[in-house]
Amino acid sequence: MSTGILLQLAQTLLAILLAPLLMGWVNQCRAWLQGRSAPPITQPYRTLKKLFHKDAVIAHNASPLFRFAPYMIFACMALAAGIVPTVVNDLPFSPAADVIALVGIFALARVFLALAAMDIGTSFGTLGARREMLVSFLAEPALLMVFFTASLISQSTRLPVIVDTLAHQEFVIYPSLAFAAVAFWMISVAENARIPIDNPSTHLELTMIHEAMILEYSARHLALIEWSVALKLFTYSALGIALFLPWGIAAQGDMAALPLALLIMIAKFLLGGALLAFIETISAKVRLFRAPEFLGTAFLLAVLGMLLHFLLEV
Amino acid sequence: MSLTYHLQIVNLLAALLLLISFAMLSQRRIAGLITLFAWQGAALAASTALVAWSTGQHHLYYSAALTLVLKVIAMPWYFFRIVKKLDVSRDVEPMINIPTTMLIGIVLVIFAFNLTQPISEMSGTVMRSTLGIALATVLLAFLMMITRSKAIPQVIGFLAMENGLFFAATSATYGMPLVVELGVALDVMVGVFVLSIFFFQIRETFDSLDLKHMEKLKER
Amino acid sequence: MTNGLFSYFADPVQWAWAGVMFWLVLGFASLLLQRSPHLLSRLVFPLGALGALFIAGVGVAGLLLPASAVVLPIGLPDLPFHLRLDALSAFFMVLLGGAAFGITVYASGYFKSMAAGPLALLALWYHLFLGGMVTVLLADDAYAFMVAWEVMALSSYFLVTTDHKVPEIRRAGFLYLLIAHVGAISLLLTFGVLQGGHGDYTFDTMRLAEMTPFWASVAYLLALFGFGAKAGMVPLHVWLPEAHPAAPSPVSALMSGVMLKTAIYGLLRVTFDLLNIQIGWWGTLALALGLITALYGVIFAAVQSDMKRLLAWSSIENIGILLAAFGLTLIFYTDGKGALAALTLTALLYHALNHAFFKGLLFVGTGSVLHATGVRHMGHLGGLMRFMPWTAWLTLIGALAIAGLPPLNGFVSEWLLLQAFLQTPGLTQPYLNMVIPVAAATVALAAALAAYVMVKFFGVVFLGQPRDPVLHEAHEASWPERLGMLWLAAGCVLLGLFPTQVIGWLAPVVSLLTDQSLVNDGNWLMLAPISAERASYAPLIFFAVVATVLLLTFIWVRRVYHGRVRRSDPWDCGYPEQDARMQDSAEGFGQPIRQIFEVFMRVERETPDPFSRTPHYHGASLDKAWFIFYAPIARVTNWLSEQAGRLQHGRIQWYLIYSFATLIFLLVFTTR
Amino acid sequence: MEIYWLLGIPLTGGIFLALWGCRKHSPEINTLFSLLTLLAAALLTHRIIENGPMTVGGGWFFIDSFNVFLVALTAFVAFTTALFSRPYMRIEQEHGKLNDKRLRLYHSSYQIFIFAMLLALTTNNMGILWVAMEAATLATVLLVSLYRTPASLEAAWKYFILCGVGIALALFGTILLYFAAEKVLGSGGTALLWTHLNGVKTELEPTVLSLAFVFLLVGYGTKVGLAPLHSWLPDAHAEGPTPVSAVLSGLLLNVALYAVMRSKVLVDGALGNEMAGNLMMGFGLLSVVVAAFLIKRQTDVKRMFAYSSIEHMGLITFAFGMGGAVANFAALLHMTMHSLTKSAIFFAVGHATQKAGSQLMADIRGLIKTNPTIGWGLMLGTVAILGVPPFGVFASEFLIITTAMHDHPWATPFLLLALGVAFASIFGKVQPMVFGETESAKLPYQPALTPVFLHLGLVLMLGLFIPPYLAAWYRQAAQLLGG
Repeated sequence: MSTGILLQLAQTLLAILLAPLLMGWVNQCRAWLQGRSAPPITQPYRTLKKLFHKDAVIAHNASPLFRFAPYMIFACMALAAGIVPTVVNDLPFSPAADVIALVGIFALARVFLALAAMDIGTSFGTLGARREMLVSFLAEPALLMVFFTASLISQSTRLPVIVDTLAHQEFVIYPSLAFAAVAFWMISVAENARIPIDNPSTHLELTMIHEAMILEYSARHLALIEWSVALKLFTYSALGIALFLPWGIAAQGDMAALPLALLIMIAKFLLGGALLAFIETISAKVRLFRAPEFLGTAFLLAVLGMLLHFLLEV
Repeated sequence: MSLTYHLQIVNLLAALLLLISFAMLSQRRIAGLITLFAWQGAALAASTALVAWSTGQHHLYYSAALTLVLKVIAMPWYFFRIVKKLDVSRDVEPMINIPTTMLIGIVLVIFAFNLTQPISEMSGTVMRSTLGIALATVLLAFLMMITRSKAIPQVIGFLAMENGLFFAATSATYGMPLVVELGVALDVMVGVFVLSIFFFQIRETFDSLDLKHMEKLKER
Repeated sequence: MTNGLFSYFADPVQWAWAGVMFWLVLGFASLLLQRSPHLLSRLVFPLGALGALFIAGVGVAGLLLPASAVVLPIGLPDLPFHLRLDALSAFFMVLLGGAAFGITVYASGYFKSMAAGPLALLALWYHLFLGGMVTVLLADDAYAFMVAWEVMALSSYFLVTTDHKVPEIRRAGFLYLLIAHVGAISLLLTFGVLQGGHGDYTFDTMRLAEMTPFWASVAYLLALFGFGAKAGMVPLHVWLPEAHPAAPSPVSALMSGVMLKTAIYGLLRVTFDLLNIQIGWWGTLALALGLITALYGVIFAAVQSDMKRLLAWSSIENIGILLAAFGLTLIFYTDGKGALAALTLTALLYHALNHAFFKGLLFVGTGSVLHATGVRHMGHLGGLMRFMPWTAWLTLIGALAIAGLPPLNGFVSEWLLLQAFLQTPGLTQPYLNMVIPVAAATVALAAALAAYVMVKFFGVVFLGQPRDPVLHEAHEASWPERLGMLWLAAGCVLLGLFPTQVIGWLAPVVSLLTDQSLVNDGNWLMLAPISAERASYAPLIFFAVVATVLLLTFIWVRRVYHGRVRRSDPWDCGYPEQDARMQDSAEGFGQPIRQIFEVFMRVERETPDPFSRTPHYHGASLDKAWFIFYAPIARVTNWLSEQAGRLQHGRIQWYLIYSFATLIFLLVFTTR
Repeated sequence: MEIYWLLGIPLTGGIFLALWGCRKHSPEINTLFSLLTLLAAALLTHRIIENGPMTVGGGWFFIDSFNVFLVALTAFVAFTTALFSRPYMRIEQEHGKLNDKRLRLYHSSYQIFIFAMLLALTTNNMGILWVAMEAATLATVLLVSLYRTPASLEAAWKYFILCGVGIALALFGTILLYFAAEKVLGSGGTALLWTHLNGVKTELEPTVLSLAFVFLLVGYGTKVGLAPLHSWLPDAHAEGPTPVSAVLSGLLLNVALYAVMRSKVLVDGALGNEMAGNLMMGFGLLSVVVAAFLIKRQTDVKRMFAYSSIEHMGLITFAFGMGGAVANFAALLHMTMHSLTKSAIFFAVGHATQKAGSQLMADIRGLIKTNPTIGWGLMLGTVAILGVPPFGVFASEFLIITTAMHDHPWATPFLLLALGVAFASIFGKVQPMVFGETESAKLPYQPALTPVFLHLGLVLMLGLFIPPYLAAWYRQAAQLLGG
């Protein structure tokens, strides 16, 4: 148990620390693919450092909620990162929250971000909040459906069990999971404010969603938010890996597999990041009003996957 | 043997009653109507008296007398007075024209006879078809009330109806218990009295006894 | 072990009745106190609150003790009032008492400023309302039930029309009472079917009555109609968004939070207790209706711009979720899956309890806003968090809870419900296997939309800049109001953090209805309804982790870096002038939803022409159900009454013809 | 003995008031006589409670549990109405709508009317019953036209003619009854005595009795106000003075229905089939539905409540038609509740209209502001008559509807429809009268509200608790009617 706790803490810390690195890696790949000279992979860390050292500038009418939100969001993301098995599978926290609770955590963070965005009462803040909620109210159930498909297969909503079934039972091909995977991809793109739904690297008023919400933040608050964004990306990637290519995650309690698992994990992340960058590069941002259609498709695919499960796999 | 004579006479009177009802149905003038009403009363009284004599139901004599006094003398006279006072001489064209009314009347008579046929079969009294005739008279009077569009004819129709009932009571059942008959007579008398008050009220409010003035109360 | 503690409650049902009597006495006493408004607000309402607490206590006792019954000397000659307190009634009494306590405490502060005369009447109706609801829960025969049911409706009608000077409020009250009455008649018919004949209306005989499936279904459908009308099931919901906002806020809180649950109670009572056969398609029907209701309600909640209407619509959504849970319970139950039925029923009861607390909290929160600003339209509110922090933070808890966010209570019941949906592979009918996960998707969608709605509600009302200068004078809620809200908020938090204990208390109810109770496979802080392997949720750990991380981060940031803060104007991409009118209006925030779901609505827009000096925009999204279901009914009724009116056209000859025709017809008819 | 008091007091009262003329105190005297009548009724009731049904005066009068409670009810409502009419008619006189002559007429015929109804209730002779019914009509005709306005005259005329015709048909029915009876009982006085008839009802000739019942039903049904024979009722109730409307709605209809029921018992006995019951159910249902839809178009408040009387009479007739212990019990209960509630409503409405100087509902607004007691009286009365508990009307409707659902499910959709429409129409029209703003002044005088709240209090009490002896009556009566 104590080792369990240690592993848990270790993995969580690892996730928190490595998350900006993944962000940096994705940006680097993007730059390469777009033929730009890439920023160093550690760029995100520098940004965070810089931000933490600055003085916070806050609007006059900011309420305590505004200053409380970043910490809350960060905490939520940390918990999420702690729950998703990345290296090891046996985590004491994981009983605390299964996949449904995981969706709940993301929702909690999102709601706080949106509220904070509305707090100052600027035109962009509210606009961003509205768009974020618009994206989420379709993405959230879709994500839930993806999870449902997985948990219907594995008879459980607990991630460790799911990973166990998928990785350590004999290998079966699940068509439903294919649909779920596509849906999951679209969802995570939307949730992490990437192209084609949102573009993290612009401040074009008319198109931005995520950036519009955090316009008023600065210094350490901004840093925390940026960090939790990175963390969110990391968590989603970890989720995708855990659900769709879980092989290599160390099974419950065999320490021997750990180093290998670590390596495999890093490889997966590198691949995943590159893939994300690639897709982002080749695709163009859709108009905002198309976003619901995009996510509706994701929702449909997820539900379809679940139905397929009932048709083919039961 | 004599019974048959009475029987025939009563039947004759019954037929007369029916005939008069038809006549009333076709009568346009109010004065004529009142006269006919008086005659009907007379026929009724006669038949009642005859039944009383033939069956020895003595209390029927009273009702015969009552009929004579009320329906042959008092009321017609009273109506004539009212008509004179309020000078309402002619009735307007009835709601349904006379021939149609007659046809309907005939249908009604047949219906009434059919209806009372099974009952008359078992009737223990001397009369067989009188009940049918009584019912026919009632229905014809009803029809008349429907077709007339002035107050007085309607009331006369009402009283003619009463006549039919009386005839039923006397001829078909040898008369109701006396108390009842007295009560009925009292009611009729009071009714006529109330009516006459009405005539004057209506007259002074609408200065006419035409019922078409009295169609204000309705759902709009 | 707690049995010993409550053993000196000789007979809970009598205590409950005593509580009701206490309320009635209080109500009529308040009529005598007309002269002194202070006593009314400072004495009567707190006493009423104590009564509520007492009722809640009795409910707890009823959960722990065996069912007890009593027969009162009032009622019909052959049918005195039968009262009975079993686990089901007891649970709903806990719900009622718990929510009503907070709301009534709040009310004692809320009605301070009211004139004496109206206040006395209001106090009377208020306590009659409470008493009526408890009696509904206690009633054990049809007559007592109906009397209590209608007393509840009538008193709440008079509460809704407290401010009867306003025509809209009168209209709302009328609509409410009308639909309530029609529903009540259909309940009468239900009992007519259930009764054993020869005028025996006690529930005991109904329980014994043997029914053919046909008549049982008739009874069920009538009950579904009657209770659905009270609960606000689509399409019988039209009164709800009118009536709940019209009432004074504590009353809205009671109606939304508690009264709607009495309908759910009745549905459970009739379906699982009185009817002794259940049929599968009943469940499917209820499930479908529930899902439609939930989605419909939340969509319309998203496009409202009046804060109380928004909450009312969200109540419809929650009722929909409850109905769906009810349907699913029926499906599992009729399929012989007792354990799963128990799970779903637990979710249902849990959600009912939660809704009582957070909806009550939100409604009283809007009440304080209304008092402070006198504005109900969200387009004129905003930025109140700075003027009334207590109200704001407490309402935030309610908002997060109703949005189904962990670790608050709303999430627990949703979690349980979704778990239940995931268990469908156990079902025997294949088509249900497939349909039900899709239903789960709908529930998830509704939940996500609820989050949208709550962000809109809280953000527009409490955050941002005040949209109206008068808001700067907004004052914080009075102490009794704060206490009431505090109680309800505490309920939301505790119900969220200790689900295992709550489920333990629900066990007797569940086993009463489904002959099975939910076994918690986890330990005291881990909720694992089916098995720890399948699913688990430990809100305490969850909360602890979030809290620690939050604290650690905070301390770390403060320690390692300086905490300097500079205040300035908002940046907002450097736009020069900032104006409160530049924020999203309530309509604006709902616009995307309206765009997506326009099919359900009749949208009325008047957009300003580009050259007008004083541009004015007005947009309203009307409920299409009204035009689809109710307008035709009204038209048909009018037409019929016109036809009937023609009978009565004043000519006496025609009247005579009627009599004549009737006579002839009958003569022909009888002699044949 | 009490029976003679019961009948003698109102008769003498009528004659006395006619001769005494309209002095200063005639309203009080009117009230006094009504009070005495009530006392006599109370004594009689007590007697009946003591030693059961009895025939008095050589079998001319017959009191059993069925009519004794109607007697008590009639006497009671007559008394409260007299109480109400005292200030009400005074005001009417001050407004110059009435002169002394008419007030004298009013008072004397009020007493006569009461006498006629009591006679109809207590007599044992079907013939006398008819006579009394006719007398009641005649007594009220002139009351309806008391104001001598064109409208009131028209109403009175229609009332007279239609009810006259109806009652004439009833007489024919009675004759047929006698015709059938004399074969069994022999001709003479006893052949029309209900007790005797009831004794031999199984031997009576079925064909004749079925024919007789049609005439009796159409005849007395006209006075009950069953659709489609109801046309006179709204006019008569709306145009007469409010106290008269109250007694017409509250009492006369009951008496007429009583007559129908007396004959139904005989016919059921003779035919041994459901014919009578089915006819009554049909009429009742039709009346309920038609009345409900007619209520919807009313603008005149008294007219509206007149239609509501038709609706409730239809409901009662329907219940009697269903027969059986529960239904009859419910119907009797509903008779009581309806007359108490409806008269109370008319009292409240009377004051309201008097204040507004108009019977149009559009002219009556915000009563609760101008006179809270009247406002609440009207509101609660309306709620009660609409069958909302805890008022007693609900108790009977509860029994009726549930029984209907159990025994005759086909009828319930109509009931549901009609009750819903009636509720919507009446409540939707009353609500703005009671609630809302108004600029009209307060009522200048103290209205007689004791009757209103006395009645409503009774109705409320009976909704929650029916005294055992009352219940016992109802049960016996229900038995008597073939329960």
